[in-house]
Order: sequence, then C-alpha cells, then structure tokens
Amino acid sequence: MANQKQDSIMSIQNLTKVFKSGLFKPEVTVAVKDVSFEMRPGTILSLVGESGSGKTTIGKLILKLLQPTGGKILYKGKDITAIKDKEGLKEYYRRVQAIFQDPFSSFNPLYRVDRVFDMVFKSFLNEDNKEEKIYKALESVNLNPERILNKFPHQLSGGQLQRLLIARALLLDVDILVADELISMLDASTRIGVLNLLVELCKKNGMSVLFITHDLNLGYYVSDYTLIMYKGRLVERGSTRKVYENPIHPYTKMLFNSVPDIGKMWDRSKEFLPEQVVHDVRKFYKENQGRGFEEVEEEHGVLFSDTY
Amino acid sequence: MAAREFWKRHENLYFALTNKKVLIGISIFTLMILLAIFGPALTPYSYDEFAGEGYLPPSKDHLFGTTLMGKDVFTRTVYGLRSTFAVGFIAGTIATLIGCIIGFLAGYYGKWIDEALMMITNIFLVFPLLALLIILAAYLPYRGIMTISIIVGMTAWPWTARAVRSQTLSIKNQGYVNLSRISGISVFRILREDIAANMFSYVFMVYILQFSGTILAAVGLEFLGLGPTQGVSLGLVMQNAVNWNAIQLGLWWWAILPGLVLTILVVSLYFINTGLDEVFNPRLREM
Amino acid sequence: MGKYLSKKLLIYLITFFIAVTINWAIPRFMPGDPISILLSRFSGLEGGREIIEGQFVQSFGLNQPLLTQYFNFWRSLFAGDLGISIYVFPKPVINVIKEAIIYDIILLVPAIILSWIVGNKLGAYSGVNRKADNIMMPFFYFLTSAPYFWFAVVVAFIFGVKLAFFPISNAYSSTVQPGFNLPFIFDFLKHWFLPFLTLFLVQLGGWAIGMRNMIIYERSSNYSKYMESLGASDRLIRNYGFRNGILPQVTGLAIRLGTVVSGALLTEIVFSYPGLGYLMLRAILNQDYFLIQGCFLFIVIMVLAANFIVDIIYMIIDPRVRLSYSGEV
Amino acid sequence: MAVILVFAFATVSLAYERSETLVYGGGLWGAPSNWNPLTPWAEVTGTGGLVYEKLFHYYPLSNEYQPWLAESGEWVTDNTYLITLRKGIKWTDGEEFNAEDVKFTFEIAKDNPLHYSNIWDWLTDIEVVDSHKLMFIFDNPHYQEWKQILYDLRIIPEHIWSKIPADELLTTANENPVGTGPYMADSWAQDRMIWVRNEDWWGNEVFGKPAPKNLVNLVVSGNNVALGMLMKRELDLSNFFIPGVPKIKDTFGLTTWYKGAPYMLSENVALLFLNTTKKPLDDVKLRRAMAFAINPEMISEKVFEEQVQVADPTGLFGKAWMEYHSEDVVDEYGFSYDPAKAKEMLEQAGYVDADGDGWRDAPDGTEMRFEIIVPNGWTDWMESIKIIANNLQEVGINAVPGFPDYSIYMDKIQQGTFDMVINNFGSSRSATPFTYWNWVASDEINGEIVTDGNYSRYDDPELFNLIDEFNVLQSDDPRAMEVAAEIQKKLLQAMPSIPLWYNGLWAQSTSQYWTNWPTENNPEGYPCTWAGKWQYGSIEMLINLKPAQ
Repeated sequence: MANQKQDSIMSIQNLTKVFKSGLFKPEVTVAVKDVSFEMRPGTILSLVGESGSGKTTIGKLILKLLQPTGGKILYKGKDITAIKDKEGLKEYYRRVQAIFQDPFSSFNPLYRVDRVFDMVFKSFLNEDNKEEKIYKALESVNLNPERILNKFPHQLSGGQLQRLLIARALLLDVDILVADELISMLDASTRIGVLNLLVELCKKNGMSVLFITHDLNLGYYVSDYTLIMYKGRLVERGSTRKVYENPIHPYTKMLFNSVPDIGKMWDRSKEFLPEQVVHDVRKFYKENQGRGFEEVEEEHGVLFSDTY
Repeated sequence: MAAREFWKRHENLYFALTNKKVLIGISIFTLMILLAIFGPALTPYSYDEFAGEGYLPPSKDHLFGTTLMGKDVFTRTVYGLRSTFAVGFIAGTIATLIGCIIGFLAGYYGKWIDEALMMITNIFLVFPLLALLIILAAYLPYRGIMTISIIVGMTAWPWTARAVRSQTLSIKNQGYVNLSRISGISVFRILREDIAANMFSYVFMVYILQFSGTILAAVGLEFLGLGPTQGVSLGLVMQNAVNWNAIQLGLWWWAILPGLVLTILVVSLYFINTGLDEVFNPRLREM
Repeated sequence: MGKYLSKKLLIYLITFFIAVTINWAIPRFMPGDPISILLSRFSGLEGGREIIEGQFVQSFGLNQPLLTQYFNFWRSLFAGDLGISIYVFPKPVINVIKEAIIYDIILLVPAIILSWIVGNKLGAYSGVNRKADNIMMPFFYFLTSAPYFWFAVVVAFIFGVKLAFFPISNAYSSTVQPGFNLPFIFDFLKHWFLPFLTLFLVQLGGWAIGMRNMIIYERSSNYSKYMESLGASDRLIRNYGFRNGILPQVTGLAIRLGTVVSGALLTEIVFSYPGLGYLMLRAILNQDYFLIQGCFLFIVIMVLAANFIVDIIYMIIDPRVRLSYSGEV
Repeated sequence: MAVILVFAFATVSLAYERSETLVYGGGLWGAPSNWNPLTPWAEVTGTGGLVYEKLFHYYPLSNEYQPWLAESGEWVTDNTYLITLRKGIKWTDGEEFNAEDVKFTFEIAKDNPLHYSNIWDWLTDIEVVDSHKLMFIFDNPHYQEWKQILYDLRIIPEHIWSKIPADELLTTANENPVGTGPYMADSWAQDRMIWVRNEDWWGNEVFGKPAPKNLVNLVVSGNNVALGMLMKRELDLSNFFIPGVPKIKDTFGLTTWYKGAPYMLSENVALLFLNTTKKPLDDVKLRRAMAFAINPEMISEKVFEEQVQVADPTGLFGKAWMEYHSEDVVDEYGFSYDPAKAKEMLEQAGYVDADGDGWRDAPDGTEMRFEIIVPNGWTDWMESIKIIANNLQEVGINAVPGFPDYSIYMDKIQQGTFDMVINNFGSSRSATPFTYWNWVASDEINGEIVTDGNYSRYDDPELFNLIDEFNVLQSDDPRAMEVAAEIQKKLLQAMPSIPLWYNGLWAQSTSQYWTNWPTENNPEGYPCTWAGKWQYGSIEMLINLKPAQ
C-alpha cells in the first residue's frame, strides 16, 4: 500500500453530468453531481455503488467519451475539456486508458480480435517487435496467443475477450486506467490472477487505477482508496481501511451491513430495501442540515447533507 | 494463395456464398429476374394478345394455360413480373433511403431531433398504410409504375426508420466504438469501420425486406384496381382472374399460378434475408 | 404508468388529427366532383340534372369557403355525422359503417389472437428443435410471403371450389334466416371459416418466424450461456427465452396491426365478406367519396384502438415499462 | 362472439319460405337505403314498379302499351291528353287512389326542382275531370317524350307526399313506402331487400297474382359471386354480365333468353364517342374511316363470348326503334368492318405516314395520337377498347387504351378533354328512338360541361332541329318517318359517334325453385330486375313464374 502521499495525477473537481431527453417536457436526469476526488500514481481507487449511481458515467467523463455539464477534470494540472485537437486527444489516450464492462461489445464483430492491438500500435506504439510484444502481453494474462489471435470475437469466450482487453491495456504504459466492472466475466480462478496483475502493475509502474465495481469485497481486496456513490453523489470517500472500518454515511453503512461476510460472494437475497435506504438517507441529511461534504478524519470524508 | 487471401479478406462473402439459405434465395431470385428480363422474349405472344383458345389448362404451348379470352397467362405473368420488380426496386429504395436517413439522424443525434423524428415515425407507423394508399391512389387519375412506387415507398419507411434508429443507437453505444475512440482512431474511420460497416449488413437486409414489403403492398393495390392504369402487373392479372370468375370456372392456372410466382419471389427474398442474418450475426451462424 | 400512456395517447391523437385532415382534404383537392358522380349515371329528362345538382351542392355545403367546410367537418364528426353515402344514398355513412364493422371484428379478433398464440408456440418449438425447424420454417416463410388476397384465392379454390366444403362468398347463405338460432349460427360459421382461416394462416408464419428467431437469439445470449454454465436445465433456459421473446412479439403485434387490418380488407374482398374492406372497395368502385372517407376514418380508429389495447397489455406484462414510467427507478 | 351476433341480427327478422320466394340479384348494389320515388337513380330497385306504379307499362318486345294505373289514355285533341284511371285501386295504407294523386305527382315538380320539372316547359295545365279522369293540356306537346313519361313516372300518394317539407323531398329515404303495387317493402338488411306480396293488389284479378310470396333481392357484389350462387342454385335470377356463362350454362342448367348466341336480349347500345372539338377528329373523313376500321365482331366474340350482338350502324334496335330504321340510309351511308376500305379512305383523305414513324399523320402533317378511355375496373369495356385500339393501329392510326378512374372518366367526358370514349348511359331501350337521338345528339353542348349526351360535342343545328321536330310529331305522322330517316342519315354521314355493340339484358336463371322463365320460346314477361325497368314486363314474369315440383 502506498505510504507516502504523492501528488495527484488527476484531479476531479465538482464534476457534474446532467442528461436531458424529451421534446415537449424534457426529462432531466442528474447522473453525477458535484463529485470531487484525486487520483494519485500507484494507487487503486475503487468506485463503489449500485447500478445507476453514476459510477460508469464518471469513467466515461474521464475518458472524454462524454462532456461534463459542470466541474473540471484536471490531468496533470490541465483541464481535459480543453483538449480538442486530434493530436492532443491522441496524447491523452496514450496515457489514459480503459477496460470496459462488457467484453463482448468491446470488439467490432466484423473484425478479428487482433484489431484492438493493431489500433493501439498504429496510434501509440512503435511497430518494432509488435508480435513479440503482443505475445508477451497475452501470456501475462494467461492467454495462448496461438489460439487467440486471428479469431473473430464471437469465437472467444467472455473471459478470453476481457483478458485480451487487459492485455491491450498492458501494452500501453499508461498513467490512468479506468477498469469498469473488470472481472465480472471471469471465472473465480482467473479473477484473482487478474486482480493481482492489476495491483502489481499499479505498484510497479506507478499507474493509477479507477476500479469501478458494485462489489464491496473486490473493492476492499484491491483498492487503497474507496469512493462510495449514491444517486449521482459521492457520499463517502477515504482510504479503504478507514471507510470500511468506520462507515458514517447511512448508505455506506447499509452497504456493509448487507454484506454478511467478507470473502464470500455477495448474497443478493440479503440486499437491502431501496425504500429503507431512501428513508434513512433523507433522515441523515435532515439531521445534518447545513453541513456539506466534510472530512471527518484524515483521508476520510462524508457527505452530511445534499442541501448545503 | 491469392484466392485464399481474397476469401480471408471477404470472409462474409464467403459465408454468404456457402450459406444454404442465401444460395437457394439468390438462385430463385436470379431466376425470377432472368424471367422478368428475358421472359417476354421467350414467349411468342404479347400480354394482351389473344394467343389461342380460351379456357386452356397449362400445356406445352401455354405454360400457365390461357385466360377465359385466350390470353397467355405465362406471358402476362412475366410481363407482370417486370413491373413488380420495377416497383420493388424503386419503392424499396425510396423506403429504405427515407427510413435510413430518418433513423440514422434520430439515432445518431438523439435529443430533440430524435424525439421529433420518432414522433413522426410513430404516427406513420400506426397509420393503416393500405387504407392511406387506397385513399391516395383512389384520387390519382392516372397512375404509372413510378407513381405507385413513390406512393408505396413514401409510406413504407417508418418501421425501417425505427429499426435503423435503434440499430444506430445500439452501435453508437457499443463498447467497440468507445474502444476505437480511446485508441486514437480518427472519427472518419470510426464512422466507416465501426458504425457504417456494422450498419451495412443491417441496411442491406432492411432493403431486402423493404423490397418484398413494397412488392406486396403494390400488388395489394393492383388487386384493388388501384395499380398502374396502363400495362400489366401481377396484381392486375390476379384481379382479372377473380373478376372474370377464374375461381368459379375452375381456371386455377389463371387464378393461382401468377400469385405463386410472386409468393416464391418473396420467399426467395426472405431466404436471402435470413441467410444473411446468419452470415452477419455469427452467433446465429453456429446454430 | 400514466406518463407512458399519455405519451402514447398524444401520438394517437396527432395521428387521428392528421387522418381526419387528410380525409377532409383529399377529395376536395383531387379531380372529380362527388355530386356530379352521384348523378352521372342518371339520365332523366332534358336538363333535369342541373336542377338537382344545385340542390345537392347546397345541402352538402360544398359551396362554402374551404376553412368553414373544414371546421364543419370536425363539428359534424364529433356529432357522429360523416355525411351521406352516395352509393347507398341517402343512408348516413356512419350507419353503413356500423353495420360493416361488426364483420371485421368477428373476423379479425379471433384471427389475430389465435394466430399470435399458435404462431408463437410453433415458433418457440421450431426455435429449439432443429428437425422441426427444417420442416416448418419453409412453410412459415411461404405463409408470410403470400399476399393475403392470393392466399385467400388459393384457400377459396381448394376448400370452396375443388373440395366444396365451404362457401366462398358472403357472410351467410341467402337461404337461412338470420337470427340467434342454431342453423343460422352454423351457416354463419361456415361462411366465416375460410376468411378466418386465410387471415389466421397468413399471419401465423410471421409470428412463428419472429418467435423462432427470438428464441435462437436468446439461447445464444450471454445470460443463457451463463445459465448453461451454471447448469440450469434446458427447459428452464427455454422458458426464459420464451418469456423474453414474447415481449418483442407484443410490440410486433402493435406494429403489424395496421398490416393485418389492411390484409383483412383484401381478404374480405376475395370472399365478398361484408366488412369494411369490402365496403371500401364498393365505395371506391362507386366513387362514393363520403363512404371512402368514412371507411378510412374507421380503419384508422380501429388500428389506433387496437394499438392502445396492445399498449396496455404490454404495460401489464412488462414490469420494466411499468417501472420506468412511474419514476420508481 | 354470440353477443356480437345477437347484436348484429336481433334487429331484423327475415323469415320466409324458400319455395314461395324468388331470390334474385344484379340490380341492388348496396345496402337498401332509399325508397324515394323522386330520386329514381338512387332508389332500391323495385321501388318504382313493385311499390310505386306507373300509368302504363310498356312491353318492348311487342312494342305495346299496357294500361296499368290508367285504364286508357288518348290524345283527344292535338294538345290535350285524356287519362282515365282504373277504379277501385287503393294505396297500401287504405286510402283510395284517384286523379288527385296523379295531378299531385305532376304538380309537385312544378313547385320543386325534381328530375321531371322540365315537363312544365311544355305542359300548361292539368284538369281533373272527375275522380278518375284527368286532362293534360299542353302548349307544345312533346309527343315522344310524353310516351316515355307515361310509363316512367312513379305515381305518388298526395296524402303522404304533400306533408313532406320541400327541402326533404330529395333526401328523405322514405323508409315506409306506400304505393299501389303488387309488393310491399317487408324488411331489409345490409345485404338484402325483402318484398312481400300485396295480397290486396288490384291487379290480382286483372292480371293474375304474382307467384312468389316473397321477393328477396340480394346485394351481390359482383359477377363472380353471382356465378358462384347460380352454380349452387342460391339465386333464382341474376342480372349480371357473367363471363363464362356460354361455357357452363348447360352444365349448371342455367336459362338465358336465347339458348345459344347471343344468349341475351339487347338492352342498350355502346357507342364510341369521338371528340369533334379536337383536331383532327373534327374531320368527318377520319371519323368515318375509323368506323370501318373497328371490328365489333371480335369484341363480341372474345370479350363477351358472343353474349352481345354487333350494333346496327344506326345504333337502333328493338321493335319500337326499328320501326323508324331506314334500310336505304344504311345501304348508302352505313359501315362495316373493312380495314382495307378504312385504309383506302384514310389515304384518300390525306392521312398518310408523313414522318415515317409508322403511324399516319394528319393531312397538315401533325402527328396523330388518340386515347380511348373507359373507367378503370370496368373489365369488359377495358378489354373491348384494347381491341379497338388494336384495330385502329392495324390501319395505321396511333390509338391507345386508357383506364382512368371513374371520376376522371366522367370529368373528361363532361369537360370534353377526351379523344375517344365508350359510353352507353342514355342509350337504353325505350318506346321511342327520340330518347336515343336526344341523348346521342343532344343539343345541350354549349354549357361549361356536357352531361346530357352528345359527348362528341357534334354541333349541327339542323340535326338538333330534326330531333326536336321528331319529338313533337305523333308516332303515326308520316312526316315522322321522313324525319327519322334524315336523322339517321345525318348521324351516319357525320359519324360523331360509332355504335359498336348492344349491351345485353343480362339474365341467367336457375330452375331449382321456379320455372317458366321468359325466354325466346316463351316470350311472356321480361327477365329484368334493374331499377326503372320493371314496367317492361318484369311484373308479368313474376305472375307467370311457376313453382318447381
């Protein structure tokens, strides 16, 4: 675990994203509201929340796949919304990469899987020893290059495809990696390997990983820092140990309460009732009216009320 | 070696050409086209000529028999097939074009453009088109193949627009588009390789369905007597048969064979469509 | 829930508005003049016709400004007045249509529902059973490719003329006494059967193909594979597939209602079955503008109403729609 | 479903015994809806004839008048017509029928715009002599037109119609028609009209009782349905043109007027109108050449399977008209199919292929191209004009068939924007050729639109005067013969329209329930159920029918 505090490589400040739809009566969905956090080299941040809580949106905002409605994303001190030209984008993506949630849809079905490597090499890398590099990357994710390359996506399993994407990310020496539900498609044995690989890379190369998950156990297992999202808001943030040992926000508490035993699969049957959470959160905010997002201790902040 | 390279590059073509359904479909379709093109040259008669005795069942001289008045049913069918193809091509193209443009704009730009376009589409979609066509056709004094095709085409696009929109929407949000973007690929290449290429097969299949759909719509109009006011068409041949008592008088060759040709044509299009579906959706291919 | 319905209702209302406007506009801006047509086959005494023509122009209000005519059109529409038929002069169009529409309903409702149910079952079976699939698929394609009226001709020829099992025209024999008695009902059903069979069979293919493809997609989908890997039984997966496939089929039903109604029009014409389609053809042949308009309007209303029913059914069986439109996400 | 059925049929009860019922179709085209005798073009067929009777019946086959409501009628002076009515006739509501009803029937048209209002242009007064005698006083008696009115005009009861507001005269459906006739409206449904015999009909003693107790007139949608029903003996009588009848009539035991060709009586003449306001159709030489180029024989044979007869060059047919037929005129000015002669005539008149495109051009060198039109969907006529176009093409005239929809067809006729058109709307059999001539060469051609015939717009005041003169001549006036010959000559010389064939009085009957149908060998009655024609002998047919064993 990272002991010394390093300068942040990416700083998310008051990030907000609003979706609008509808012609006559526009429906407004606030996907992300006023979210701030820092990413530091060599650390893994896990972004935890139920589906629809806005975590994937944050990932897409960082990857410039969406434009923020408000707030800033500073990469090495520069606002990434300012990057508009082709070269700038290329430069940015050279250092900021992602592994997407659904491995099946991440491959264009009309092309062989090799295309993902080809694109990377063409855009970012020196083509010397291309094959060797790919082989190495594949082997590091336990894939047999001979059996993988030249295949079409539909000929491979979800796990294989996901590992291919990890291998692709490995080829690039990136600063920031957004890993969205990274291991959902993997079987238990590969899972640990991939996670370990991720942690290893992070530490060795000083990479910063945004690990998006709904699985608390995974978050605990890999991350240095934990961010808890609830309905578009960042409700609790801090070093993983502190958050897990001393959850303060009612939603976070609820999350932990519903996980009976760390190390076991999340038992869906014990999921909490959404109505209960809404009620508790509302009560909590009311009690703490006037307070905003406050640091309760070093490296542990909580959203006390959303009406500050 | 070169050949192998070629098939490797055009793998879908290879799969298409080895797909049984596509092969059967294309063979029949080609046969029909040839029949429409060369059929008139093959028969010694013209479609309105009294080619022989009336009431003749199919024979060597009259493949599909003769009508009550002694017109050659086969000749009428192949001429009718011509106009059917013409309507299919023109109306199918119009419908596909409109549908694709509207669907793509709605899906790609989203927001209010999407809302507005989909509103229009939904309105067209719930409209009973044949009734609308009847109204339109009933008030047009003279109708040529072109008029009919345009009317049919202009009313047949809505489902295409909806389908293309959802296809655009889903492709736009596909992981591979995002992956290409973060791989530093140019927008143009993404449009071409990730969006257009994946749409193409879909649009092509849509076109096939539109082709058959517009043919059926046009034939329905012709059967009502609202088809082209000049010349001969398959719907007209069938309408004639019904009006001139072919069913009651037992002239089944006149009442049934032209429609059978049409049905087989449409079946062939469905076969091509399903076959291609299997080619383009490799998941189905493995069934 | 209300939002979903109100959005749909809005679309239906706009559609209705447009339909009425088209309906009003077309005969007024197209060549040919209804009154002249009304009297065209009348040869009376010298000059008699002009006198009468003037009377009609006035009583139909055709001498008023267009805008006034348009508003009057709406006003009388809400009063249930669609004008007077020329073809069955001077019967109000609305009455002519009321008598015809019953036949459409007794033909269409069973045909649609039964073919939908049977088609989906057969399609689902075809989707999981390769052997059955190979036999049934070409048949389904044939059914769905056949023009409604041609299929009607085939059915009429085989069952009506060759085998002579069923009559091929009218809704009941001229020899029976209409009424609620057994001989009549039997006779009525005999006449009803062939048009019904045609509509039933022709639609069957489409539903079967749709469901079959859906099942195949579902079975090759991720969660099916996932379930398979978890060792779920084949039956369970199939049921899952069927359940997921049925929803798009309901949407499909809504989309195709227009086609089905149109197809029914053509079928009725072949069997001289006195529903709206047959009426509309007669109206066209007799250039009865007011009746054509009325038929068109009712066909639109029928399709819209049917769509609305399908919407409600859809909402009831699909919890997702229910949730997403009640703001409970 | 049962509920719907009850709903659909509970309102009508249509009970009848099949063996006492005559089932027929062909004259009823839609749900019964109108029994108004003042709108004869829209009435349910039988309203005039079965319910509302006429003063006289006219038998076209013998060319005789049968006094009906009238006991007798005669010109007592040149301008006075005396009608004596039968006594003891009652309206079906019990009121007595008398001279006032007849007077009212005429006078209602004086005060309101009705289709026969024009009578009052030449009729001055009607005097009721006594309850059963009337005198019609004319200032300019149209003898020929009057002949038609006597058997055409439906006499209506004063005590009912005088109470109907003026603005409803044309729009009332008159659902409870009260007449004097042999049948009464019983009930109706969407697809049928049922008449029931009037047991108290005055004619029962005079002519005999009509055999069928009920008449069921079915709405039969088309000839194909009619044929199917005839094959199953569901129809006793059909008045449709049915393709295939000559082929299958013996197999299915169908009775037609003639056993063999032409099977049917003639009913009207179909003419090809040539638009004389259009160049070069204004040239009589071209028009006459065309008459020689067309082969109506082929139309009869191919399209109608010989169910129609080729028309006489004068267009006249039937006993009444043929009395005025002039052989001499036909010998000199007639025509027949002779393409060689047509070509010769065209050459002589200067119609040669000047530009070498294979088609003849007008003498001034302009290209000629004609379109022959009939309404789309009128399948027999559509086939006929294809043949005509072919015939014309064979002599080098570029003519093509066109099938606009009916409304456009009418529009073109009325606006005069057609080249050639087939029509027969005013050429029906009648008691006087005046009706035919007055239609085919009507002088009402100078209005904005032409609706009363003479679609060719052939303008010849002399011809019009002759027709008018014929109208005011008594039938037995020797001058009538001369005028008639002159009219025929003028029409043939100028050829504004070419008579082609006689459309038949389509009638096929079955003998399952009724026999003794009127035929060539049993010419009693007239097998016709079309609107406005019941007075030609259809009632007599009903009286003569015999139930089958």
